[in-house]
Amino acid sequence: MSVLVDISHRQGGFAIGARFESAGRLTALFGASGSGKTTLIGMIAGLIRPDKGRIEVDGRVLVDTGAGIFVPKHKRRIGMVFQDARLFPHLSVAGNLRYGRWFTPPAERYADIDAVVDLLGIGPLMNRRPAKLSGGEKQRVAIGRALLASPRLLLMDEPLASLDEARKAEILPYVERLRDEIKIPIVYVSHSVAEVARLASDVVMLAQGNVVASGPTEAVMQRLDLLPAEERGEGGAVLDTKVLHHDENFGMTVLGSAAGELRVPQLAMKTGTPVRIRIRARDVMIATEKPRGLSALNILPGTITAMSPGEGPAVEVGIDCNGVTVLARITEQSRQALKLHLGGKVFAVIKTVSFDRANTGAGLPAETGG
Amino acid sequence: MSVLVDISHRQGGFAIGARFESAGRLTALFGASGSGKTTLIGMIAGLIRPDKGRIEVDGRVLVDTGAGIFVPKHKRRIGMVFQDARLFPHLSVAGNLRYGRWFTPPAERYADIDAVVDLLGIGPLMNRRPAKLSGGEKQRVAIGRALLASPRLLLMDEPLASLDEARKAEILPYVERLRDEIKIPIVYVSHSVAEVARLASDVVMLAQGNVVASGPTEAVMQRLDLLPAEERGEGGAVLDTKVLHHDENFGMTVLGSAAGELRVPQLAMKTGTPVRIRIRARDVMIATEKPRGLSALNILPGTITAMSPGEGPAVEVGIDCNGVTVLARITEQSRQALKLHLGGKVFAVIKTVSFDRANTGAGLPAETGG
Amino acid sequence: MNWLLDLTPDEWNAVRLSIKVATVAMLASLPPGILIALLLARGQFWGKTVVNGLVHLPLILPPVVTGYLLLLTFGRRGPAGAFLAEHFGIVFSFRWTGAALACGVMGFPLMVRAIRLSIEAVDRRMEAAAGTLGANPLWVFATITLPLILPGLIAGAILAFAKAMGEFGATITFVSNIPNETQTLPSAIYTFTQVPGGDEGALRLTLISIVISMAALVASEVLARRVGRRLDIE
Amino acid sequence: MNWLLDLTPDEWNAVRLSIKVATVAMLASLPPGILIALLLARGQFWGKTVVNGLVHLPLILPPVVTGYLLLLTFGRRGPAGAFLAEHFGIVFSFRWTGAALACGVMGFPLMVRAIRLSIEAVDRRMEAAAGTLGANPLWVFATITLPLILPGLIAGAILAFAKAMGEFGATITFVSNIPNETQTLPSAIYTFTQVPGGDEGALRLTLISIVISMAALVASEVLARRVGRRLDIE
Amino acid sequence: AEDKVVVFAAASLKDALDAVNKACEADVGEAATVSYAASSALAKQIEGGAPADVFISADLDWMKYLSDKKLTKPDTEVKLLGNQIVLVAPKDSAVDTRIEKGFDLAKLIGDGKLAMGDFKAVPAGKYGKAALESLGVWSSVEGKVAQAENVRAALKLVSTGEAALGMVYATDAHAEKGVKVIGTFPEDSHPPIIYPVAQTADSKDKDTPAFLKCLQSAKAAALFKDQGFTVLAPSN
Ligand SMILES: Nc1ncnc2c1ncn2[C@@H]1O[C@H](COP(=O)(O)OP(=O)(O)OP(=O)(O)O)[C@@H](O)[C@H]1O
Ligand SMILES: Nc1ncnc2c1ncn2[C@@H]1O[C@H](COP(=O)(O)OP(=O)(O)OP(=O)(O)O)[C@@H](O)[C@H]1O
Ligand SMILES: [Mg+2]
Ligand SMILES: [Mg+2]
Repeated sequence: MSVLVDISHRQGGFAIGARFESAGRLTALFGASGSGKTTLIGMIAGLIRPDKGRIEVDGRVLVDTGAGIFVPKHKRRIGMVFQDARLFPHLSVAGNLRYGRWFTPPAERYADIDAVVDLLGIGPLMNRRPAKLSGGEKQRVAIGRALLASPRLLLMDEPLASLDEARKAEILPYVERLRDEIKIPIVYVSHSVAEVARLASDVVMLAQGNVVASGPTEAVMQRLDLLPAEERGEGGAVLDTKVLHHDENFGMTVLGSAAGELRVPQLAMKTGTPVRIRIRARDVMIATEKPRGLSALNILPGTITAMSPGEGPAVEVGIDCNGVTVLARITEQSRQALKLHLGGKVFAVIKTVSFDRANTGAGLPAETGG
Repeated sequence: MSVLVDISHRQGGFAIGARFESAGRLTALFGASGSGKTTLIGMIAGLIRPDKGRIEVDGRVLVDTGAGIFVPKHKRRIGMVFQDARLFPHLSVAGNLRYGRWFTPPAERYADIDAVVDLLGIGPLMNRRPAKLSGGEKQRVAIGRALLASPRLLLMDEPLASLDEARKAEILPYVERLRDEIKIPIVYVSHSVAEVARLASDVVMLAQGNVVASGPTEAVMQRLDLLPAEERGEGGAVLDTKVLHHDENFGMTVLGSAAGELRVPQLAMKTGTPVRIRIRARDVMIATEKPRGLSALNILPGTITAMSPGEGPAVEVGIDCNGVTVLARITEQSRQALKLHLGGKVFAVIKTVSFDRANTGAGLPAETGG
Repeated sequence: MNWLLDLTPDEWNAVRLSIKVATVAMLASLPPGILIALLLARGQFWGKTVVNGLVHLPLILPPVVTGYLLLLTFGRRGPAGAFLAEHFGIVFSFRWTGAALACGVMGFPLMVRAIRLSIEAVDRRMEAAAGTLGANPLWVFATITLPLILPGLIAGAILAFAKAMGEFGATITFVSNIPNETQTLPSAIYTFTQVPGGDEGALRLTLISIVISMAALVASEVLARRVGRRLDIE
Repeated sequence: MNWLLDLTPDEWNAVRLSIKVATVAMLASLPPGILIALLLARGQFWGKTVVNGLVHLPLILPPVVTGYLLLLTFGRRGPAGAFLAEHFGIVFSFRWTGAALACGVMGFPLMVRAIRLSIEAVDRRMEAAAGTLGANPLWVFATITLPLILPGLIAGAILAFAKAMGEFGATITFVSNIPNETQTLPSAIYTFTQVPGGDEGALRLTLISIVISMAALVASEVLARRVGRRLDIE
Repeated sequence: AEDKVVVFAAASLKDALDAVNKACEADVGEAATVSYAASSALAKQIEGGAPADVFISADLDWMKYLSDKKLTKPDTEVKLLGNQIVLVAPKDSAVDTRIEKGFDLAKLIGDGKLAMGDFKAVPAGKYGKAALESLGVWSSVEGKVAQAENVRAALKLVSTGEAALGMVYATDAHAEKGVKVIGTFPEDSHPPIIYPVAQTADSKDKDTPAFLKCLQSAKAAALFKDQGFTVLAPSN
């Protein structure tokens, strides 16, 4: 699966010139408000005809202005969850959900209506009209509608923005299942680092219509300088780990990674399952001696390989823990107090409870992810 | 300033029966998707006529079904930022912004158009039609439009949901300034604990149409059990502090609170300014002996006053630090390993970098806030 | 009531015929009406102005002129009339079908306008959304556009029906006034108005015509409201 | 061209008069048209069906009957006519104002329908939003509803204008066919069709009528498109 | 129109009356204003207070309608013109016959239609029906009659070939190139065809008598005859 976009386009005073290629399972489009995310996926969906350029999905040329190719939207089989839900006002929720099924060859229908309805918690709404739904309910139905058309590529335009955390946490695993079990490739627009880090195999970062960075999530997320100042603490290392065993007593799961063992709140996954975790830079403390009498359970020994001033009083410290880089964000005062220097031996200290659900996702099997 | 709501209402299969009173500067309406938040503020704005009940704002009776009182929406001077921006399609951005001014007596116009435009970063959009805006741009214009009508009470329905963190961080201080400088009372719908904790003087928590808790933010935020499981780590203590001095060397500010001194990233506030900070439970570690060689700078001594099992492996530990309760969220394994017990003397350990902008807001002056 | 319904057989036939003619005129002009309305609302083609003008012609021309033009075109010796009669066996001249044609033509601009207005009000983003779900333009039209313009369709249809109930000038000029075949209510009313003392008869038939049209009107309103409620505008 | 424009003074007067009558009819029926359309689209009142029926009446009735009813009501000896003449000095009978009245009445259902359809398509949540910004219902109507229904208003107005340009039956029945006063183009055309050899004259006037109406139609389309572009549907 | 004589005249008189009006301009002082419409409409308008000075009807019934209501000045009423009913066929038709009692009109019509004015409402239709009745052929052709709104419309039906035959005024048939006249119905087969004229009761214009006088003058008679009318009023 691959998406290739190489277009340039003007709309009004806004010029977009984006080139990226992603072979990822879930490619996140990340960027500030007005940076052109919606415009870009509109082009992939066939809603906007770029002035110039080429779009390919899985080797199929959808747009090639040079050759005069423009596959109409209904022939692309690309599902779209719009930023504004755009439900059909004359159809009930059930009618909206079923709409796309008519146009899917039965053999290619992979989405099951009951499962989707269950998951999205929209069972009680089935006979309602869209006008009688709350904002979040609308968005959930819109996700269901796009899914049930069983598209070959799913575009999601900030699908979770209007949902509360509880609902987000419920839906995120399903997005992961789409990605990993149904193996439907997804292009996911978001401005949440947490979502991106958790879900994406690849990230494309947009600023004012231009691609400023793109590549595997691990790589892009480590470049804290690219993140907006407010989000830097959210960035950090993304580790691919495996479930080693469960500690039923304390309700924890022990993950194995190159950096060492990590104890996280229990995951409902079998031993050996790959798990991806994000370690927020701001959740990592540095200790020069192995801490004692401290509630933090994860203590990884390592060597300082990088130090760079961050925003304000912060310093970003890269710690190589047996080949894996963990990022820590501490104050300049602490750096001086602890006399940290490149090559120094230290311990990265991480609380178990920092691995909440937002940071722990189903891992991407080894052969993919960039 | 006070808002009193005591209504019961049915729409379709959904029944709402809410009673709360808030004398707060900024009252947050907090609840899951579909819990009735939009419906409730619709009633305050005069968009929905409750079946039964009474609504008062600042002593003025807006609705009293018993007495047959229903003040029409245009006479309420209650501004509203809708969940879906609802810009007027036939007016330019400038036209939308100026719309409310026509109806405001000049003497009561407190909002300045240039300032608002600057703040929201919508200067370059002034001549655009709403159809040509991105999702986030629309929402910003909607906020500006409501503000510029200079309302006596501002209702905001998830105004920041479709904005990126950078933009959120830019707009939040303005909401604070509205609250503190212009002293316009605000009812703020949100499902983000961070936003609520930062902004709200009072919180009303809704679940399935019913008020499950309401009161000053400090009190409600400590009740982690009321938060959705995914958000519990986000909850925690809300401390009202004062700027003691600035540490220009390290770019930090030292805050004084009853619990002791706290070092946080530098704030652009004068000495003596009240500051409100949230200490997320998940950001607090517990140490039984004073840690050494650790990068965390804030170490508060205290006594364990409460312990309750949280979600999964987590235990929530309340630590009384000189009369102020700080909440920590640790694992059961740590609790056992550290042999924590009620009455035990411990240290609460908090990193300076956990106080990012989302946690640090302008404090509410002492005489208000519940 | 007795006085009202005490009609001669010819008058009863006129009532029946009028309903038939108006119904057929309305139904038969719906498909071309929708098509032309679509073309005018969405199309970008050379000659759109001409099509638009042609559609409005029956409104602009005195009905007698329209009737005469119909006679020249669809009459026995008219080009279209001869062609249709020869190849499809469709004959308009002096037949109720001709009355329906005349009524349909006269109501056409009203119908097209109503439908066109509704089409122009449709949120095209809904159609785009349907497209991404795999619906080709025809399906999009059938499942999204058509349901959304239903209120306009109903309004257009009722206008055409009402117009057909009152149409007289073009009809009588085209297919004349043959009892049981082309004598619609308006023709019968006209006859009454042309004789001294015919007022009472004219009044009676007029009342009947009003009752029928009002019934249709009320039905259309109920229908439109039901459709509207389904659409839940707020 | 020369042949087309080689008109007698009376015919020129008919052209001028028709334009005047159609314009006045259109403009004068706009305010009540908007009002009634609002009432029908939004109102919930007893007797709505009756109002709706009354509005449609001119469509349902043969024009001759409408004209006759106008004569009975607004004629010199009619109750409304006598009242208006006495108290306001407004005289319809056998004046061009009467022709305008007849044309306005005949076009009224068309105009109301178009406007009503547009009103029903307005997103009422926009109006609610304007309300929260302090606009009272009247202002909301003027600043939100009215601009949003502009395309419908234009459509309604042009329908009324076109209808007025073609209206004949009610006009000639109500105000007769007096050259320079009430002889509009359709009446003049009618007169031509009533005499042997009048066809050429009728054709000439018909063409002129078409040209005028088409010009109005094109103007309305351009206007509507400009308004529509301002609204940016998509 | 204030100072002018206002004439309400049956529409079929237009050509002739326009010519007469012009010819009389000098006698009357100025040309009259003539409003042409159906006799029924004109009569009702006069009843409704129309500012007409003179009414010229296409039949006696509508004149009587007004005089019964005392809306005309009885002493001014004159039978002005006469006309004839003829049988016409499309120009290329091969039909030929003599119009006489019991002639086989039904056969001549064949599958086609006989176009005539509405026989209840239009004067020409009434006269035509009376003629066919007195010739004893009405019942055999009644089902084949296509009634038109007026004589001109009936004539159109014939000239376009829609109707096989038609019954119209001689004055109309006379100038229509698309039809040929097959025969004239005998004068005695129908009530006399009369166009009466009268001054209205409300008439105030001082020139009206002059206009009426001129209508009945010899030069008017000549113009009427040009159009195929018979002149009934004695020329004075
Ligand atoms: N139809 C249009 N005509 C002109 N400019 C437009 C149009 N639509 C969007 N824009 C502009 O293009 C830019 C990119 O818009 P886009 O909707 O792609 O942003 P986005 O990244 O999705 O932002 P958000 O996160 O706020 O939804 C914005 O500056 C917007 O103002
Ligand atoms: N017009 C209506 N008729 C019937 N039920 C409705 C209507 N509008 C909303 N509801 C229902 O009422 C409940 C509350 O809706 P409301 O919009 O107030 O939720 P909310 O708390 O704002 O949710 P969200 O965060 O998703 O916007 C929902 O269950 C919704 O389905
Ligand atoms: Mg967007
Ligand atoms: Mg809501």
